[in-house]
Amino acid sequence: MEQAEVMLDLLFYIFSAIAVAGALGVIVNKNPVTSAFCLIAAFIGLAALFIQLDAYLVGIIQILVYGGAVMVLFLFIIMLMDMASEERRRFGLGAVAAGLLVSVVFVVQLLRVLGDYSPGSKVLGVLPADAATDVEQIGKLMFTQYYFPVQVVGVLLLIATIGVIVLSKRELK
Amino acid sequence: MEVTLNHFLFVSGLLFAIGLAGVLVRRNVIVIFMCLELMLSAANLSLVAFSRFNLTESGGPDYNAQVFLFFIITVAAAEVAVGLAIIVALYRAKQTTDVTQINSMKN
Amino acid sequence: MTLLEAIIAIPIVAALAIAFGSPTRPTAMAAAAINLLLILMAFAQYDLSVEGVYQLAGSHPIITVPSVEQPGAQSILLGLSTGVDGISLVLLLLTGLVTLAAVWVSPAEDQIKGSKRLYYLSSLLISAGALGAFCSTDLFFFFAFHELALIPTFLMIGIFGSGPNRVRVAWKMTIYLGVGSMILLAGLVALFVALGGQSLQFGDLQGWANAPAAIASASLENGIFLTLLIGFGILVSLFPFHTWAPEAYATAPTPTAMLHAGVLKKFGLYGLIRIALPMLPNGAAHWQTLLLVLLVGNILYVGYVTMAQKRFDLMLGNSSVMHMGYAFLGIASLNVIGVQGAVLLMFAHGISIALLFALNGHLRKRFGTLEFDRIGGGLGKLLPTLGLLFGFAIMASIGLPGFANFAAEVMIFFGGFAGLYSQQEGIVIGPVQIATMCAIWGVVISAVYGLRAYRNLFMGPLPDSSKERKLVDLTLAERLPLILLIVALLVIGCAPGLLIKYLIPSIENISHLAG
Amino acid sequence: MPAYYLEIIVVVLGLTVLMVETFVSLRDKRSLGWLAILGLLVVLVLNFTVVETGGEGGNTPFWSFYVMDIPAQWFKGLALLATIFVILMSVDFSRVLSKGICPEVEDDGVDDCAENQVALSEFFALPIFICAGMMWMASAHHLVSIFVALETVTIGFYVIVAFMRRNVGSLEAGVKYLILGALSTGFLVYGFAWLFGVTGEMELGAIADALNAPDVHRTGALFAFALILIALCFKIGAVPFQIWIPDVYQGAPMPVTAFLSVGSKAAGFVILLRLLEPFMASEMLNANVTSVLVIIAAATILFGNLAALPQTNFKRLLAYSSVSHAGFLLMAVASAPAHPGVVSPVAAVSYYLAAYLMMTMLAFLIMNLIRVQRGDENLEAYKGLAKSSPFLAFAMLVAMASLAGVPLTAGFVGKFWVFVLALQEKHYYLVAFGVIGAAAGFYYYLKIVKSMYWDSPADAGSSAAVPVVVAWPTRIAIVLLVVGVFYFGVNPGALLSLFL
Amino acid sequence: MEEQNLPWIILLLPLLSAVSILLFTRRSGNISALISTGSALITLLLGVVLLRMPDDAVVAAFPWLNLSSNFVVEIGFQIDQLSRGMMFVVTAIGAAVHVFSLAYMKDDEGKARYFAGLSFFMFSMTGIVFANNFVMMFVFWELVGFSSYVLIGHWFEKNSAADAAKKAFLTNRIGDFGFMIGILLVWGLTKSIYFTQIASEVVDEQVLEGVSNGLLMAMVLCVFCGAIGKSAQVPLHVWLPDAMEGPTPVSALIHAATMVAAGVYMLARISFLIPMSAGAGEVIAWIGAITALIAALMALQQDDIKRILAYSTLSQLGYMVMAVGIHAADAAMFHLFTHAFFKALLFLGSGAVIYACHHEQNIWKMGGLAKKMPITFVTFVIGTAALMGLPFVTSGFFSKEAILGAALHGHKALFVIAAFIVLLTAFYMTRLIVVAFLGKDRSDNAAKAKEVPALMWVPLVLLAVPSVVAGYEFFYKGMKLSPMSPAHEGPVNVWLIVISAAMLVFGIGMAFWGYRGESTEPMRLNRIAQVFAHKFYIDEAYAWLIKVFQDGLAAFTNFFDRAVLDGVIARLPAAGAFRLGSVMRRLQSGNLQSYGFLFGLGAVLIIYLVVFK
Repeated sequence: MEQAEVMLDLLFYIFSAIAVAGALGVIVNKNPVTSAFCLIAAFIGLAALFIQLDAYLVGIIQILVYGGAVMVLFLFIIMLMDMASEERRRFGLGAVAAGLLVSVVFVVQLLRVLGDYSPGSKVLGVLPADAATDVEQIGKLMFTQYYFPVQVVGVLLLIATIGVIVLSKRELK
Repeated sequence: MEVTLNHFLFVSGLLFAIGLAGVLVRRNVIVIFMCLELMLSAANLSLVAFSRFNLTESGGPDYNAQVFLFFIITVAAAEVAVGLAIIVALYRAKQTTDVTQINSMKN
Repeated sequence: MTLLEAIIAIPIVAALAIAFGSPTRPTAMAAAAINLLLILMAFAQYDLSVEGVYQLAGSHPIITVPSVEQPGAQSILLGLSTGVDGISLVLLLLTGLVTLAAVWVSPAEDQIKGSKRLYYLSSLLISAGALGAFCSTDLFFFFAFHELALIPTFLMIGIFGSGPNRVRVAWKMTIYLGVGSMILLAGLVALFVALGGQSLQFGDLQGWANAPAAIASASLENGIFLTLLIGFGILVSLFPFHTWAPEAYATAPTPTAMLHAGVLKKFGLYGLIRIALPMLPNGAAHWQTLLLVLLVGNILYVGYVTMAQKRFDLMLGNSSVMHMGYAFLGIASLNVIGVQGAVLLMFAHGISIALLFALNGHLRKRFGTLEFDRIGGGLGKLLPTLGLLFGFAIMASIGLPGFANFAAEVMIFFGGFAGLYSQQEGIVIGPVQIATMCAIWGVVISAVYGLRAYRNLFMGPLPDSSKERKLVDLTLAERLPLILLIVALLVIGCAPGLLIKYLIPSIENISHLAG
Repeated sequence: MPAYYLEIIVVVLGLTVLMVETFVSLRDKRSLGWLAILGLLVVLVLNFTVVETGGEGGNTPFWSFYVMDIPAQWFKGLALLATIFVILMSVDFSRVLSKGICPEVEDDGVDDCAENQVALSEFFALPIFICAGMMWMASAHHLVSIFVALETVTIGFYVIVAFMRRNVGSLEAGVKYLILGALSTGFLVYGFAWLFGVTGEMELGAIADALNAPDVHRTGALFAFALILIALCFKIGAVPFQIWIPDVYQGAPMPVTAFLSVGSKAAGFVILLRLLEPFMASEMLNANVTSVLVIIAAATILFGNLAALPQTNFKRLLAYSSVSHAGFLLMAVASAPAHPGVVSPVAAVSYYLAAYLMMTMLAFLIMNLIRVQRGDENLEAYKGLAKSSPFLAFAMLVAMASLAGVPLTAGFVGKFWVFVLALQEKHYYLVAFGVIGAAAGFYYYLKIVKSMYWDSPADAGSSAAVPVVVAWPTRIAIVLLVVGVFYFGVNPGALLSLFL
Repeated sequence: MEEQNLPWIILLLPLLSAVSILLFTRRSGNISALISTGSALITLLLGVVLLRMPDDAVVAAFPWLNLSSNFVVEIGFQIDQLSRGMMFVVTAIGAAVHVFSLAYMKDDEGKARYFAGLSFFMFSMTGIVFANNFVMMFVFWELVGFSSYVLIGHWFEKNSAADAAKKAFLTNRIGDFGFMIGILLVWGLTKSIYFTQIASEVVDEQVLEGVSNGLLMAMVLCVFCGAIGKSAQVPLHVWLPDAMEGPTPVSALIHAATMVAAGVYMLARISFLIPMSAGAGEVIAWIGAITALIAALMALQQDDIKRILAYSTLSQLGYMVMAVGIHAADAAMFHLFTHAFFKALLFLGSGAVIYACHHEQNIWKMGGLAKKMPITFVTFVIGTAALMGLPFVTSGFFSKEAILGAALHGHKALFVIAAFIVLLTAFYMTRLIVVAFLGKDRSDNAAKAKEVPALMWVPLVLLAVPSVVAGYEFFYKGMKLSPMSPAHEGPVNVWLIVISAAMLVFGIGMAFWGYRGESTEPMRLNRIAQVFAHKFYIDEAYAWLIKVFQDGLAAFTNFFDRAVLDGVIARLPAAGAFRLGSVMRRLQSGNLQSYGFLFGLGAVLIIYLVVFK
């Protein structure tokens, strides 16, 4: 095995670990701000995995939209609120047990599915060099094939805009 | 160990499960919301992994999935916006973000 | 619009008219009277020489599908089809008579507490439901029309019922019948599916059922029959699903009790005869013993329950349950004589129980109670006309010859013994014969409680409490509807052939029945 | 006229409502509602008249996302109708709505003053946009278009459920719906990812082919199906994902509840039908898929009907009722197509949903009036209604009878075909559950009838004895619905023949 | 008048009378009485004419009930010696009773009802007599029961009358229970219900060949059950004494002469069936004998004049049934024929006495009536003599000898019992005459008694004649009645006469010696006499049985129905559904966290079900 490939595999484990650790950090930290930062870490780990999967544009968008815009929004809202009381709050024992139970069972089920999923044993190969870049491909698809969903999403965003205005405008009268 | 599709799928599923656990465990509605976003992203990882491994005839990844992913991210962002607006409104009305405090309707 | 459609439509139109402000009692009376006339016209137009088809038929196709038998043509899957044979004609007559009497005995407007419009409208709708069910030759509408009566009955008992338990009783009856009709629906749909799922028309269904091995497996056929038996059984208060009936009838306002116990309840029996017997002959044979056990429960068990009643209305309710056992016996004997007897009994019992409930209403109006102990007896001297008519009614219900009930019971008993001796199998005293003997003992039981009731109400010395009451005997207007019913019972009792000549061809047409 | 014009017109209509409000000074903003209703009626007529159906349209990529077949046309019609009734209700509801957004609004009893009508135009516009989303859902035939359309609707509902942002109930409902809705979206996306992964396709036709191919991976496909099913069960409110329904229905503004229970459910079912079709068609997956659907259907029927029994809040009762109807609909869905009969599951579900729309809207229209004029959603408020407002009481009686499945109403026909389908597939136990559920239904639907007809108002002098005022458009709507319930109950062919 | 219509007229005229009274003259007792009596007299006339009707006369039948297209139950007529003779008895006694009633019921409030009832009874009884098939017989069987109910309960304000009416009807219903089963068995086995058809099939074609004896016996005995009820045989005899609560003319007509004899008539009609089963006749004979014996014993200690006669009737009916059982149906019919006259006479005589004594029925409060009511006394004595069977001068002698003779030929044990009953009969009738008619009056009512009006004593006299002569051959041959078959004619057995005469004398002597001059019952305190007086405590036993078994069963089923069955079938599922609903509702805790948990749980569950199951 070439060293580059070993390196790539190693990177997979590193980024996966970052993502998983970040995700765990989100749920174990009492402070929402810390949680938010952990989430950013998880998103960055995810973005790295995307890039490893040769989805450069997606990875970058992931960092920009999630790690950037969305998380800023979250932090902004957290800051708006008084989070002092959050610190004192304890986890409910039942809730923890319930969460553990459900997610462990889910992971076990997933493992069994994956164990059975033969196509999943494909090894991550190298893409042919002559393939067009993903930006070009995605852009082309988006605006030649997917123009209908794009327009629908436009309406969706319109709804969201109106909704946010209606819900948060201080004085409507 | 060589990295296979299943590796990515497992990480994706694990993140999804962690997100799910977070939704169930946490009481702060904002953190819950974060966990939901995490779940979405985790699902995205599966999508990208499948895209990368379901090679098209030309040998490249199936970019349809990546296009889909753009829509998912867009929708998720919109959802975050609306969701946070609702949470803020709730906070204004009830001065709390604890989901166990919002249970005026039951049975 | 065919004659039958008019018969169904008239009460509905009259009910609508009442809802929109037409004078209540005159409208209802007119509708009932016109309907009775139309039903008699239907008898006149019915051609006895034509066999094996529904007559006076009309059809409005609603869903048509490409025909299975004739490629290219369309056949009716679902349609508002009407038609009658002898069996339905007889039941139409029953409905017409009881409806007229029920509207007639309805109290004058000022005596109804609550909405008068609702009162008369409900009666008419119940009647329309029964008429529709008896005329329909489409499984869907056959079922649907019967259910039309559910809500009016619920409202009538709940609003106008008597007694402190009316709420509970109305609920119980409605839920019970709701369960029953849902089970029935499942059974009917299963039958429709099992017979190919291509048509809901009786004619087509029967045609397919007549084909050899029409239903894929015996267990399926048995299952469908059992479902239908339970479904119809609940509606007819087959033991052990009978506990809704006595209280409901005791509580219901008089016209509702008359229509429900007299007419609507017959729907279940009609359904068994019209659908279950001819279309599922093997299922019928398979469950014959079970049905016999249950109907003996109706006759003996409920008979003894009836005997223990201390209130006249409850006694009537129970007795009506008990007598259903005889109709079931006629059906369970699986031969032409028994089934004819069952239909005749449906007619006779319908009229006689309606008559008894009408009298029950008169007693309730005069005493406010129906407990034997509190009335105390001795009314014969004080209310001679009521006593006389009451005597007729009681005698009819305990099967005195001359009343239609007797003729019907005799037919049923003969049906039960028709299979006693055959050249092939020799002599068999089988379950049917044993059940028949139990049923004959039931005649004794019904005489016991019938005569006890008459004894406790009308005979013996007059207690002081009654002397103080200003009791008025029946007025002429009150008598007429009762006399109408009594005359019907007597005419059919003395000349049952008047109806049987319509029944015989139709019932002999049900293949698989022993001759 | 190509079908996609319909949605465009609807979106433009929504924008028009917003624009008019912004640029025209209105004395009474409720006239915007009439404008919206008028516009939607036009679209409704167009939908069933000039729009071309069935054609593939062309080879443009558009037609891989969008189909216009009979079910699509049908569900577009349902969406439009539901929206029309919802806006009609919103007009009546405007006063309560304004109080819910801005409690400081002067309660001078004047409804028709623009100053007192807070955010009313948005409350008209959002359902119109959501309606467009539902119409897209009806036509969606591609994972992406399904997802986008579905989320358009879902996000729209997040907003309008929480619309009364000063009303705790509305907000609470909004949060619950948001969290659980987002959770289900997560499962949906995850499921779509797997479906794409297993089949390599995103267009439903291609997916069907892929699933039918011998080399499809069974476990993977089933896993994808399970994840998608979880999300869709949430949308339609099937057990065990019905949990949000009672709370959200109770908290949401009345017209929104109606919209949720009719529109959202119908849209959920159309997606469910579309996504199920490839799985059901695959012989390898069929058995598993069917068996789980049967279990879900049985549980849903049982839960919906039994949990409704002790309920005294009418709105909440209708929520449980909505769960139970989802169960009956699932009965039909679970009965695809091993033994094709005359009526297909799609036809049965379509008919059922149309009937459900009529009867539920009827109930909500009346409930809305009572809520606005008597301020009460409990059964108490209905006591003696038959005396004070016999017309409304009768209409409610019809609605309840139809919901309960009393024959000669549209609701019965729906149940009838559902039973036919289930028995065709020999789902005998499921039918048994259906029987139990339907019988229990008699109790709680008639409970309302009992309140209206048997009981007298708790205190005679109170508002309960005053007749409820019914504006003429609402009155017309009620009359039309009552007639419709009966007409389609007696003549089901009028609707069903579209599918035959 | 067409001869073929004659039976129809005899049948329908009384019905017409009853219906017209019901419909039109209900309020006028006198007109009703006249209508009814008129119809009775006309039917008597027609009944006599009928005696001339040939056996093969064809009378149009009315198809009453078409059981199927080839099986019709007719209202048809079987005109033969048996029915003609019976018809004569019925119409003759009916006419006498009608006339007697005109006086007896003169001032009764319910006179119209009474006469309607009488007419209806005449109609029903005629139906039984003419019946040519089992079902028709059953129809009229029930109708006589109904008219009996109406007439026993004529004074329904009296609790005792009301109860007696009910008891009579119900006891008969129990008998009819068996009768109906019997009819069904006959029909099931022979596929016919017509007497002549069955007779020919049974005898000529032997359709019952191969049918097990048990079944045949069941068939015969079930039919016999009808007779047990109607003819008040043990164990269903209890209603007849109580039926004396009815007006006395009714007792004479229905409960002495005609209706109660219908059982015997029916047995005679179907007597061809009895030999079909070995042992059935034996059972019938023994039941008859036991009835005759215990009824005679009970009669010994009764104080009510009508009850003594009632038990006497029971006893005589037992005689007749016994005769049928030993295959001497013609002897039974002969006795029925003679008994009808003298028992009607006795009852009407007792009616006259009761009328004269202002409705006093206790013989110990009478006494000395012989002088005050000579006509009544003489006719009563004639009746008594006939009942005892005074040799050679009374009709009862001949018929009783016929039965005794048959018993002597057939069954010695039965003969002993029958002979003993002669003694008992002589004893209790002598006791009656001695106490009621001789000696001194023992009450005011008796003291004020005087002879009854002519309307009452004329029927007595008229009945006294056949009581004497009906046994003579010239009479019944002349009337074309001829109940005796040649087999039993011929020389009279001397020993028979000696034994029965000895018994007779012994009985009369003992009673005369024991009761002459007594003013109270001398054996009142005797244990055995107590048992007789209390009718062997059978009524008490029945009352206990009914209370424990019937009413107890009823109460139990009622309780079970409400508490258990309703609970299991209705209340429990309803409560269960409600409870389950409440439990399910509790899942809706309102807590988002638990909702999330349920969602997750549901998700893994669905995944499990879809993927792993």
